[in-house]
Amino acid sequence: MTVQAHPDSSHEEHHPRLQHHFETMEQQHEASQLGMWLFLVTEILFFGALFLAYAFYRWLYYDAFIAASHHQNILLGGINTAVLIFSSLTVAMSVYYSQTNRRKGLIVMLILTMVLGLAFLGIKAVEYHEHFEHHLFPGPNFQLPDAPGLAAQAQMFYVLYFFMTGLHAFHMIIGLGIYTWLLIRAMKGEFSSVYYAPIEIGGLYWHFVDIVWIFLFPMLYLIGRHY
Amino acid sequence: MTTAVLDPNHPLESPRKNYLNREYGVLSWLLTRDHKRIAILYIVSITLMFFVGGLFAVLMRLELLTPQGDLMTSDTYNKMFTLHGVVMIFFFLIPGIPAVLGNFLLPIQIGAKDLAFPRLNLLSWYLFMIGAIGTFVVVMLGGLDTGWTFYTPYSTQYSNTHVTLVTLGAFITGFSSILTGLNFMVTVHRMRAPGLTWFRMPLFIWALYGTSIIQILATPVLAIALLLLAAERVLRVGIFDPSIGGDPVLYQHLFWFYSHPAVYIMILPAMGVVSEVIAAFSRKRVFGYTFVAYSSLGIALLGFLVWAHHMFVAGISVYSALIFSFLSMFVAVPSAIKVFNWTFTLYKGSVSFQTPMLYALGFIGLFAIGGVTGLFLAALGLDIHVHDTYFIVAHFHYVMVGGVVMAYFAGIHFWWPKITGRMYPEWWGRLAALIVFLGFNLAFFPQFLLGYLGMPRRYHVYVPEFQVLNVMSSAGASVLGVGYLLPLVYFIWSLKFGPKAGPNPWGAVGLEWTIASPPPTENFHETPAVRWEAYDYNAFEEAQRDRAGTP
Amino acid sequence: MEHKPRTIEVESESEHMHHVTPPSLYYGIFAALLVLTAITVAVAYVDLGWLSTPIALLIATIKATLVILFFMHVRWSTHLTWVIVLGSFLWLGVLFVLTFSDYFSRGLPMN
Amino acid sequence: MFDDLPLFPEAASSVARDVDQLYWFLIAVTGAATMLVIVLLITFAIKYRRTPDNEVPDHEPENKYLEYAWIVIPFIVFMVIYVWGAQLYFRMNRPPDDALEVWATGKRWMWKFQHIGGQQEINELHVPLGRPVKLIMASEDVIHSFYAPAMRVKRDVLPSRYTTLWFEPIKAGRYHLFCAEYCGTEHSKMIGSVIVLPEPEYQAWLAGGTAASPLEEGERLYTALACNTCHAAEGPSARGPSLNGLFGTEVRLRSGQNVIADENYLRESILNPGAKIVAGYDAIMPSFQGQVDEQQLIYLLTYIKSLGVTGGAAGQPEAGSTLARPESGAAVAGPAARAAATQAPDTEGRP
Ligand code: HEA
Ligand code: HEA
Ligand code: HEC
Ligand code: CUA
Ligand SMILES: [Cu+2]
Repeated sequence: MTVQAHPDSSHEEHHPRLQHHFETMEQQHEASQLGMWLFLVTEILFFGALFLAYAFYRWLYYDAFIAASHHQNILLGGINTAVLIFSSLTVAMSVYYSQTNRRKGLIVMLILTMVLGLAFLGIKAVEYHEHFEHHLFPGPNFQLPDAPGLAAQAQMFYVLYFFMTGLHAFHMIIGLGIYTWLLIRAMKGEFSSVYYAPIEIGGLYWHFVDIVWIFLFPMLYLIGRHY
Repeated sequence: MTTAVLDPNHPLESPRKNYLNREYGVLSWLLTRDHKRIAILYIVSITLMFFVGGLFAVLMRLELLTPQGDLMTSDTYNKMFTLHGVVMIFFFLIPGIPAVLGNFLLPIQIGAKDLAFPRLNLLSWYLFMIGAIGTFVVVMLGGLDTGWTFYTPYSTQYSNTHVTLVTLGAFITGFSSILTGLNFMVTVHRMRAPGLTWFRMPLFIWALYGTSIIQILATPVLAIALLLLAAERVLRVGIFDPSIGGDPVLYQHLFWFYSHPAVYIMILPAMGVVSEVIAAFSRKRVFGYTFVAYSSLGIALLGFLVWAHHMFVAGISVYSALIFSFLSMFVAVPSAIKVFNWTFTLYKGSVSFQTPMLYALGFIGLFAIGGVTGLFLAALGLDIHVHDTYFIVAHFHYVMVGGVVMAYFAGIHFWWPKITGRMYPEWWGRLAALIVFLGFNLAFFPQFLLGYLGMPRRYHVYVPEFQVLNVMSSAGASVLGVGYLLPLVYFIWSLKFGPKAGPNPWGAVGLEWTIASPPPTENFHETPAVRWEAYDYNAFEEAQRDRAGTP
Repeated sequence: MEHKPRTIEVESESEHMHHVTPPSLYYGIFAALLVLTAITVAVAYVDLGWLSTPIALLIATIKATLVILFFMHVRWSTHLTWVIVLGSFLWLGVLFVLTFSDYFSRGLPMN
Repeated sequence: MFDDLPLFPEAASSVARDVDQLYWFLIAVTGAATMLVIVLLITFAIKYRRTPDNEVPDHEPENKYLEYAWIVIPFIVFMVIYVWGAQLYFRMNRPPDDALEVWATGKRWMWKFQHIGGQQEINELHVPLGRPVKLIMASEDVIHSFYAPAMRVKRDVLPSRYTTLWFEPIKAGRYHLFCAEYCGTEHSKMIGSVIVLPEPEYQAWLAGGTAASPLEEGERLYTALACNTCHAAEGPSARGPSLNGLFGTEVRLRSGQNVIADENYLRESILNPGAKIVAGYDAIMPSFQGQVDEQQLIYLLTYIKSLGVTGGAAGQPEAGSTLARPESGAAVAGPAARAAATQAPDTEGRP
């Protein structure tokens, strides 16, 4: 392994993955890591603005939001939370396996992650289907039979619900795309303990999407529901 | 512009290969990852956008010559100012200095071979172009009439123009902006040359760094606001819709959370350019370097705390207005720091008056006027009267046209020899600078008077007593237009006929002046070491002599 | 370029910047996250009055912090990463606080 | 020459002079600062222009004290500006208790005004000289903005709730009224006049013609829309809370919050009843969104505000403003009745 050479020596042999404008692998790795973090900053504010809208309307239309959230399926939401947490574990392990040069482990973890991601989307689709059946999709057909007086503002809840979970699901789909690409490269054996930045920053992205859900779950399913 | 450069029959007679003549063919440009070539791509597209936006302005000013609104229908006029605003802001001024000058210079000024993510950089340009082309398509399809602010519920429920398309275009362009900022920030953090500590960096880099912070933190909020808007328009129900209890003012909060900081996305790089130019043409370190550097960060961060000063009469709470007005006063302080420090840079300097310097001096004066009128607006009791009148229009053209565009011109003239290897004709340059300055003031000073008199903005017809001032303004705009066309002509002329420029035509300090004009593709043959403080003329000259002496 | 498994110790010597987190820690965090999820669901069925929302959000914040610190390795990252992470949440806070400064003070008396 | 080139707007309201004072102050202070900068720039530029013996100047050390000076001094100036502007704004946002209330509705592209005595006007607003006027405004469609430059007042008119604005005319005459928030095709033609009349002429104008009194209209609507089936006009009823004496009091909501029952609360209760539920009641009230327009809302609100006021309103927290209403109403009750048969006043304004 070339890494055995002194790491901060600039005379290090050129790794094939070192781009021309960087001096060392170290510098390249740090740059992509920093880049990903900055991207996540934009994501935080992206979702954050939606959270603001949610917080605002929830504060304004408290009763309606409570009534609306009673139509959420805690079981499915809870399972999905567990699924995502599990996928975060596999992602973390994929970083570990690439750091320790264990290709098989890496590939297994990447596949597991994708399977879990798909499971999440599947369950989400079931939930969406339920909502459509119950006329909870915002628009002219929206109904809230148990509290018709609250229907208008409950619709606000569902606009936010579909927007937030939809955007989240969209991020999952992008994540699946990224993981497919990582998987292909991993199978080609491109990653090693010297070069695993793509695995790591892909992982950062996935964890972030997971964190968004960690907040969405209580906000959209749980709070204020006590039976 | 590129064609002349590209033309294989007229290569720039540079002794060596440089980034311009290294490869030929359209694809070598469209697929390039060289930050310098990407900068050229931006120059071309942004210049185009500027003249398109300018064309809309000219048509508006023609219409406003008479009070009756007889040149075009009111719908057409409404589309004019909307497209003028959208094109100028999202497609010219926000990308302007960072994407052109920043792209070209940032890696060179910090001694790097390229930006950290060259492919991302190219992607930014493509995203920008997608947004721009989308906007052109909208123009073809019949335009947009919401004003550049897209206020709901007009934009979501009433306008029957192509709001969805434009918001999506602006959304995509927003990502271009985010990625540029991200790229710059990583580059500054991770790729500075040895010896280039933070407080040895040129002030332009500080300014771009501040700009990047804003781009990263603010743009996503606009993105989400526009997405919500588009969704509401498509689904016909959304979170700003009053009929389900939505609050249109919430949209304004989200919009201005971005759009106020966005005005600093425009002005900060401009201030960076001016710092460079003032230093170069006074042959002096910028007075109070550290204060100027920190004030860039100060503007970037404080700029986030003032957004609701655009909403003083929109129905926000009185107490909230008090807070935002208070914070608006804070954000003016770092600007004041800069203005005074630039002024004192001239003190005991060695001042020469080439074109870039003329623009820079013009910038300081006009920005000061534009800036202090910002204080008028931030003063609550007064804003009630002047909000949404031509006073606002005058204020923001003073800071944006008198400020940012002036600085953009200063920068383009300053670095033109570096970018193209050619000098522009100095005499014409000075003449154009003079025309621009005079035309500008004639065009926009009367608007302050109009505004205080009470002429609302976005008015197609107006009451007759405002006519004289409007005619003055239109006359000024024509002069201004001539002033802008001149550089276009002589820059293109200079590509072929301009005298060749040496590596350091102005005798300025900075890494970009140590390499050939135009620079080679890899910028530096070997990583430079920086041994001088920013703008330290003596140490810089010594270092250059050393380098020449030890081949 | 043989990819042989190595021990963590050897790795952390050669790659001094990059921390390799032992899997046991990952498993621990995973378990903690699941437990916290269970708690937050359970708490949702108890009437805690006005406390229910803060508690749910507190648990979510703890979970997010665990993910950020350990799964995302911020615990072992540079100061710059800390600044970026904290800064972004701070800025989100600015958005919230100043926007609500409008809405919360709408009804205040003007005397 | 001076006739077609006005340089300063007329000052026709009590705050106009104060606004202008602030304006002149700002011009003086910022003008001085800007002039200082420009003069220094020009002086330095000429004095230290490049000469052969001044090619590269000496290194000039930084001067901390100078830096602090131009941080602190402008800041102090800014704070003065802030305090001045804030005080003015505060005053301009607090209508006097005895202000004459006028309802205003923005609609693409016209202004409608509803006087308390029943007079309606379009694109013209008649107000008495020397008496504070308070506009309660809402929009039927998009956001508009009521702007009377001579009064130095402006306020956005929203589709989602009422906003208010007040001014006290001090000079009789006819002044511009503009819509200052872009609202579509004819935004620039959504203009009109504010006409300030001395009290006698104003009274005469009031007598000139009127529609039905808003109070009566409101009462009629209240029964027509069957509000009274749930909210009996007198005393409590089983299904909905009594609205007697409601206006201006504090209402306790089911969510535990307390809100003041002002115009916006009443409006929301009718259009979006689910938004705020009164403690002890269920959300059974249907929404009247789309069934009542802005004009009818004005009638309903006028009626609801009057409920319970007649019998001993002295104890009400908003006594000042509630008492003012019957007074001004009384002043026009006669003429209103007299002119009931005459034409609607819309004919005055353009359609
Ligand atoms: C480049 C763009 C730019 C810049 C830099 C600024 C700078 C500032 N702007 Fe401006 N502004 C706009 C672009 C910009 N603005 C635009 C586009 C709009 C309209 C948007 C729309 O509605 O379409 C707008 C509107 C706008 C409003 C809303 C008005 C309204 O709609 O009612 C306000 C209100 O506070 C405001 C304030 C300020 C302030 C306080 C600054 C400060 O940052 C200025 C600070 C600078 C100085 C103060 C000058 C230098 C200092 C000195 C010379 C020191 C000496 C001075 C003294 C001691 C007094 N601006
Ligand atoms: C970067 C920003 C920028 C720039 C550079 C400009 C430049 C100019 N603007 Fe712009 N303006 C805005 C940003 C900008 N503006 C914004 C954001 C608004 C608000 C929009 C809204 O309300 O939504 C606005 C609104 C606005 C109005 C108010 C409209 C209204 O409210 O009704 C007016 C009116 O005079 C105006 C005039 C001008 C003029 C005369 C120029 C001049 O400086 C332009 C000079 C340039 C030229 C004259 C081009 C030269 C070219 C030719 C002459 C030939 C063209 C020919 C070919 C293409 C072949 N602008
Ligand atoms: C089906 C019965 C019903 C009808 C019809 C009805 N309301 Fe109500 N209204 C209620 C109930 C129940 C409440 C209390 C719960 C709530 O706030 O929604 C209420 C609350 C109100 C309130 C707030 C009262 C308070 O004490 O704060 C107002 C104002 C109001 N209604 C006005 C009207 C008007 C005006 C109409 C007719 C246009 C009307 N209502 C028609 C049932 C009704
Ligand atoms: Cu109504 Cu503009
Ligand atoms: Cu602003």
